[in-house]
Amino acid sequence: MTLAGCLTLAAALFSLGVYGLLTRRQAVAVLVSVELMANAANLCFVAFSRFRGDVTGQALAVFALALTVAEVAVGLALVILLYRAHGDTRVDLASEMKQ
Amino acid sequence: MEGTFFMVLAACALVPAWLAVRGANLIHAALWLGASLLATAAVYAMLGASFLAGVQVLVYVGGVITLMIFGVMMTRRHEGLVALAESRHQGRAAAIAVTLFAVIAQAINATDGLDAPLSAPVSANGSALGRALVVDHVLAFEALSLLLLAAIVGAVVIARRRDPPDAREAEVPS
Amino acid sequence: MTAHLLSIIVAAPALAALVVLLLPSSARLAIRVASLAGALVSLAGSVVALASYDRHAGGLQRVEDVALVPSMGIHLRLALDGWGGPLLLLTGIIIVAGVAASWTLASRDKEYFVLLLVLVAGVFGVFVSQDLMVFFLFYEVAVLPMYLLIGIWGASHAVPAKGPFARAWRVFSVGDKQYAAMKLTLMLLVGSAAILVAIFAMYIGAGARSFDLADLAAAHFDRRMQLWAFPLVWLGFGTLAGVFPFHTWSPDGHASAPTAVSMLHAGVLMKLGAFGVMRIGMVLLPEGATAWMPVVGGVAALNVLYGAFCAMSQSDLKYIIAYSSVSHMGVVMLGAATLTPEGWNGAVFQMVAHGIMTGLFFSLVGLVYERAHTRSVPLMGGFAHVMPGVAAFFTLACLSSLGLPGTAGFVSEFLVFLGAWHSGHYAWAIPGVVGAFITAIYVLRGTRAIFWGPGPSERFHALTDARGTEWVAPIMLGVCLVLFGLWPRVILDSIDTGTTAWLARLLAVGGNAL
Amino acid sequence: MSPASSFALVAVLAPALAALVLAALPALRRQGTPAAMLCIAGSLGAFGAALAALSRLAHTHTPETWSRPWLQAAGLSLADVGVRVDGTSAPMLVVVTLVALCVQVFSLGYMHGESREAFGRYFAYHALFLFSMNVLVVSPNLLQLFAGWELVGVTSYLLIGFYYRKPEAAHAAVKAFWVTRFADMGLLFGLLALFTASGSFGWEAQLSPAVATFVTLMLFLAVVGKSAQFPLHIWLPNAMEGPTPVSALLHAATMVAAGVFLVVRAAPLFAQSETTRAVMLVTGSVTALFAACLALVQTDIKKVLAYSTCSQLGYMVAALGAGSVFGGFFHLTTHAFFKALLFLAAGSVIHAVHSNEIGKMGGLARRMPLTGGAFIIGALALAGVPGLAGFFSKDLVLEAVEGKLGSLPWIALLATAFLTAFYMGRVVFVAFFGAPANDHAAHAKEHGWSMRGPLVLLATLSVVVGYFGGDLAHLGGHAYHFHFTGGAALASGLGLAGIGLAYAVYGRGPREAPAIIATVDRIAQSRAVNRFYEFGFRRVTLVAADALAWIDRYVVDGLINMTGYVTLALGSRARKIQTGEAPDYVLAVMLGVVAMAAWVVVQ
Repeated sequence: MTLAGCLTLAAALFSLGVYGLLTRRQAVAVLVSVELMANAANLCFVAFSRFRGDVTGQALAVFALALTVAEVAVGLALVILLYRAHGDTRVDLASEMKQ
Repeated sequence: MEGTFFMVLAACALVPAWLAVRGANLIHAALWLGASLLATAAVYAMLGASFLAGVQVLVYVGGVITLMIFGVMMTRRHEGLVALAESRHQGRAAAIAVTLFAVIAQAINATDGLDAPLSAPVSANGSALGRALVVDHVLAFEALSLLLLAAIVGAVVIARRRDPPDAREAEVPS
Repeated sequence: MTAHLLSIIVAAPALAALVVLLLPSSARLAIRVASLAGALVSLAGSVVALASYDRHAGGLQRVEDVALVPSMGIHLRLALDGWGGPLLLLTGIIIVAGVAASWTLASRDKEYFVLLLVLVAGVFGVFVSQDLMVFFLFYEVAVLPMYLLIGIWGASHAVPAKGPFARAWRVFSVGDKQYAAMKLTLMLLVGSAAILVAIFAMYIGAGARSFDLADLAAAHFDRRMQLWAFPLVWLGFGTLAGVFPFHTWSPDGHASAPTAVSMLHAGVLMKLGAFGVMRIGMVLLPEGATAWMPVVGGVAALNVLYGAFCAMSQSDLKYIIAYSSVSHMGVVMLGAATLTPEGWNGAVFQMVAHGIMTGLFFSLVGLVYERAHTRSVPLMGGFAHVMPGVAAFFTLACLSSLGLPGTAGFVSEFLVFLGAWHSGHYAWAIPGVVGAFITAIYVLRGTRAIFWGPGPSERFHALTDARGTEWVAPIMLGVCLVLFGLWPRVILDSIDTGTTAWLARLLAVGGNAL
Repeated sequence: MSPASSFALVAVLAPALAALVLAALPALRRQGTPAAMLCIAGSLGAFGAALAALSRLAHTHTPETWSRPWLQAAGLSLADVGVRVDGTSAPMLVVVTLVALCVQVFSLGYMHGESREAFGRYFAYHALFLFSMNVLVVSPNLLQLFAGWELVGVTSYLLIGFYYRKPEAAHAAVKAFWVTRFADMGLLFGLLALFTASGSFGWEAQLSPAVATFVTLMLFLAVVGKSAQFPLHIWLPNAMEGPTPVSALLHAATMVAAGVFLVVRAAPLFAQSETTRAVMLVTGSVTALFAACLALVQTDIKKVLAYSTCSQLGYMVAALGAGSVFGGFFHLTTHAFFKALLFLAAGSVIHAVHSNEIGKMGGLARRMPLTGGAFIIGALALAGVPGLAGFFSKDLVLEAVEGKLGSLPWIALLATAFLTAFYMGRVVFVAFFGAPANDHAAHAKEHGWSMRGPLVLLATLSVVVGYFGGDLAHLGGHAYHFHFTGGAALASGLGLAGIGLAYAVYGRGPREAPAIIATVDRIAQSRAVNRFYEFGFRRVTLVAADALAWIDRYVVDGLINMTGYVTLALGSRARKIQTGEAPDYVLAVMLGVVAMAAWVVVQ
């Protein structure tokens, strides 16, 4: 098990997240993709923490986790709002700013 | 042995991730995400971050995924659990994702000294992490707690059902 | 108390603005009294500052220095120099007259007075700052409130254009106050951007981590840098001074602005531009200035004639005055471009003279417009019969505008032409003199059309002469116009002190580079 | 400060004070009569001070100057203001203040019918005029002279436009101002060149020939405008729209003479340029003859006198061009008195007859003996009848011109003398003799003493002032002694012949104009010179102004507006990138991330 392996895994997860982000239209699905990407970033933190022998990376990962939770909470609230406004949760419906 | 185990875990993380971003059923997608996150938690544990692994399981798999499933259930009728018309920009997205991965992989490859086996874990218990959190980075910690509070209040405010007059207004197509 | 005279002059309008802000908008009299008090304090301070300026010692006096950003060498450094005193006095006179002229304003008066006072605090600040960055900040403070003042309290389409100009009204929405405000602000901001580039170039070029004007003047800038930085300063500040071809904001802006704003803008703000070109561009960048002088002077001579001809063709009274400002600001730039003591004295004197004169013009136009509800000259006629006082003061302003001896306009124009001729630039002096003649044609034509002749027609029978506070602005400005014309040394002594010091150095440094 | 210059200063400041009080106290001005009294008191003070200064000068014979720095640059004084009392300014000061005083007293009666507000305004203008004229007269340098010059121009503008509700008066006022202002550009250029060459505005500088010619030609341009010389004479006839006393004061006696005064003042400069003097000689004689011809055919009594003034100013200019400074100055002095007299007498007649047309007068000598007598004395003096003031000065002019430039100017001036006598005779015979043309003329009567007194005084002076030529010359350091020569006999003979011819033609009542005069009339009606200027103004200047204004609005401002439109157009193009759909932004972000990462890797 090497740092390179961990990082490659993280890169793969992140790229999958990007793929999802770009293809998905459902708001919840978009959130899922974002979670994947955040998770990949966290993996990097932890891996580097181990690599450097320093606990700061883990601390950052904890913070990032907390941030993610906040993000999901707000994100889901927005999804509900979107649903109320449009009866659907496709993000491309939320295009009022275009006008 | 360890390498093989890592490979297995990596596969356990990637395959559910693929299913999560491709799956047509949103409930399933959320559950697959949970599976991927669990595998990642296992990697954390392998990397000696057992506390973080625990948090990952508790917060993510226990909390976030549940939230998501609730979210899906609240916003979709049963027949609509299947996500429709998810096939936009497949090729473009795939190209970008692959390029991104290739670029990063290339960067990892090109960097020396990453292939050495990782050293011993930093600390067996959570005391070092605890000190880092509430001693070294206490300011960030407090700020984050504030942020969480704000996010929760904000989420409540956003999702709250409006008062009747406003609600009526919202019904009127703009 | 007097040790901080300059701070008091600058702060008084700002404090008055604060007080007005705290007053309820229903307390209309209190708002006016507070504004007037702020303006009067500044005016009194300016008079004291000018009177107590030691003309023999010269240089910077009453220096006040507070470090603002020590790490970058930005200081709030105020000091009075030879030019500052007369220009402070001009600003003080115009703001008092402007507040008096706004006495009868009806809508949103609280906000109006706040903006007016903030603006004028910026103007005062510019004239006494000895730190380039602070100078620039004050400059922006002075320029930006204009947008709101014109956009909110301005007038749209007071005189719908006829003939070939109707098209411009339709296509460009010329004559609309939002258009005027936007055009003015955008053009001046583009100018500011150019100035800022030059300011940073000077700051870095001097290498002394100081924005102090004296330090920058002592620094020796690379000649190539000066050659590109000077046009930036010239056109940047010059936009506000109405330098051709960046003058077009001025007619539209002045025509749409309310009375006191026109007074302040044409009377004082345009001077900030010319002051900037001279005080920053020419004094700090001597080699660039000497190299570019042929262009500056040529454009200025063009300005004089061009503005005069354009004014002759207008039928809207405010446009006539606004184009005459373009023409007269050309005289300022012409004087500056001569690089002679006469020319520079004339340029600074013209700033004061034109400021007072155009303030008088706009205050009277405001009075006429308030009563007649039109600014279209062809519709008027015979007004002298119903408003003799206004007619008399208007004639006085006209006479100063055409450079009649005994009014301030003569002193400045004569000095400028003398400087131009003396420096051998006949090609500048001749358009200047001819421009003064053209001015005589259009101002007297305007006077005749408005005030003379039979009439007034039925619709103007109820017009009255100025009343009460409306007299304050015309009398104050008219008296100053004649006083400075008869005894120019009231301000010329002080101006000369500044000119002598800066010009000697400019010629010593820039002259070698020629 | 010496006594003479203090007196001169008082002469300047007394009317200034009156003007200031009248300007500062509108309430007093609107009272009418008190304002007039104040103004007359100022003039009286000025006249007294001028007399005192003159007598003081006659006593000491040393010019005195008092001055203070006025303008400065680089710590040095550029120009001073002050007073200078010498043989030129002191007599001129007396002439100006005396004529002004007479005119103001006369105006008390003449302007009586005006409203009180207009009455006060009229006298305020008069006080301002006297101040300006005195500033001009006593100036110690050409810059102050220029200041006074312009100020009298403005007062002239105000006074011509006094009846501002009359469109003709309004038109005449601006025309006068524009024409003189146009010419004043010359004075300005002359001053600029003079200062550049000599470093001062004094008139005693030694200049190189080219500069001297330029400076003096430029100064002379201003003289042409102010003294209504051909071809800038066009404003003077129009200026008769002003009240008649104003015409007497400004457009006959004092202001138009300022041009001549300028040449007298700057004589040391003019002495340095042969070319300029030749130009002056030609201009002066052409104007004299040309204006005299036009005077022949005028039917408006004031216009006859206006053209006569042009013509006489041509005399003075010709004398100066011929090098006789004193000749010009002497004629200026005598002309001031008899022309003021003529105008005031004409005013008295107009006031009685309510018309300017000589055809509507007739037989007035019997109805108004004093006015008629005064007018006839003035006419005789103007015609150069021996023994009257005009004879001496005119003779001096002719003597100076004789033999210059192939004697052509001399012949022109002699012809002018003949024509002058003829047209004055015409006016006298038509207006004052024969039968009254209408009821007004038949019932005309003399006015009060305020109008008669000045006539008597001026008539007396018109008779006697010619005999003071020697003293005047002595004051100015010139040599002059009258001796009756053949030229004088010829001139006075021509004058008498002119009067005789006038009697032959007009003496026995109105009759058809002779064919030659009708021809002149037709030429005058074409207003060729005026039409030339009108073309220049309407078809050239105004068209150029409209063209420039169009360019400003559509080309210069068009470029600015186009910048705005291009920005907006680019913006609305760029707006299409902003789809408002989140995935598109994500895509953009991702592309950016990939690009940046790739960049880092490639590096």
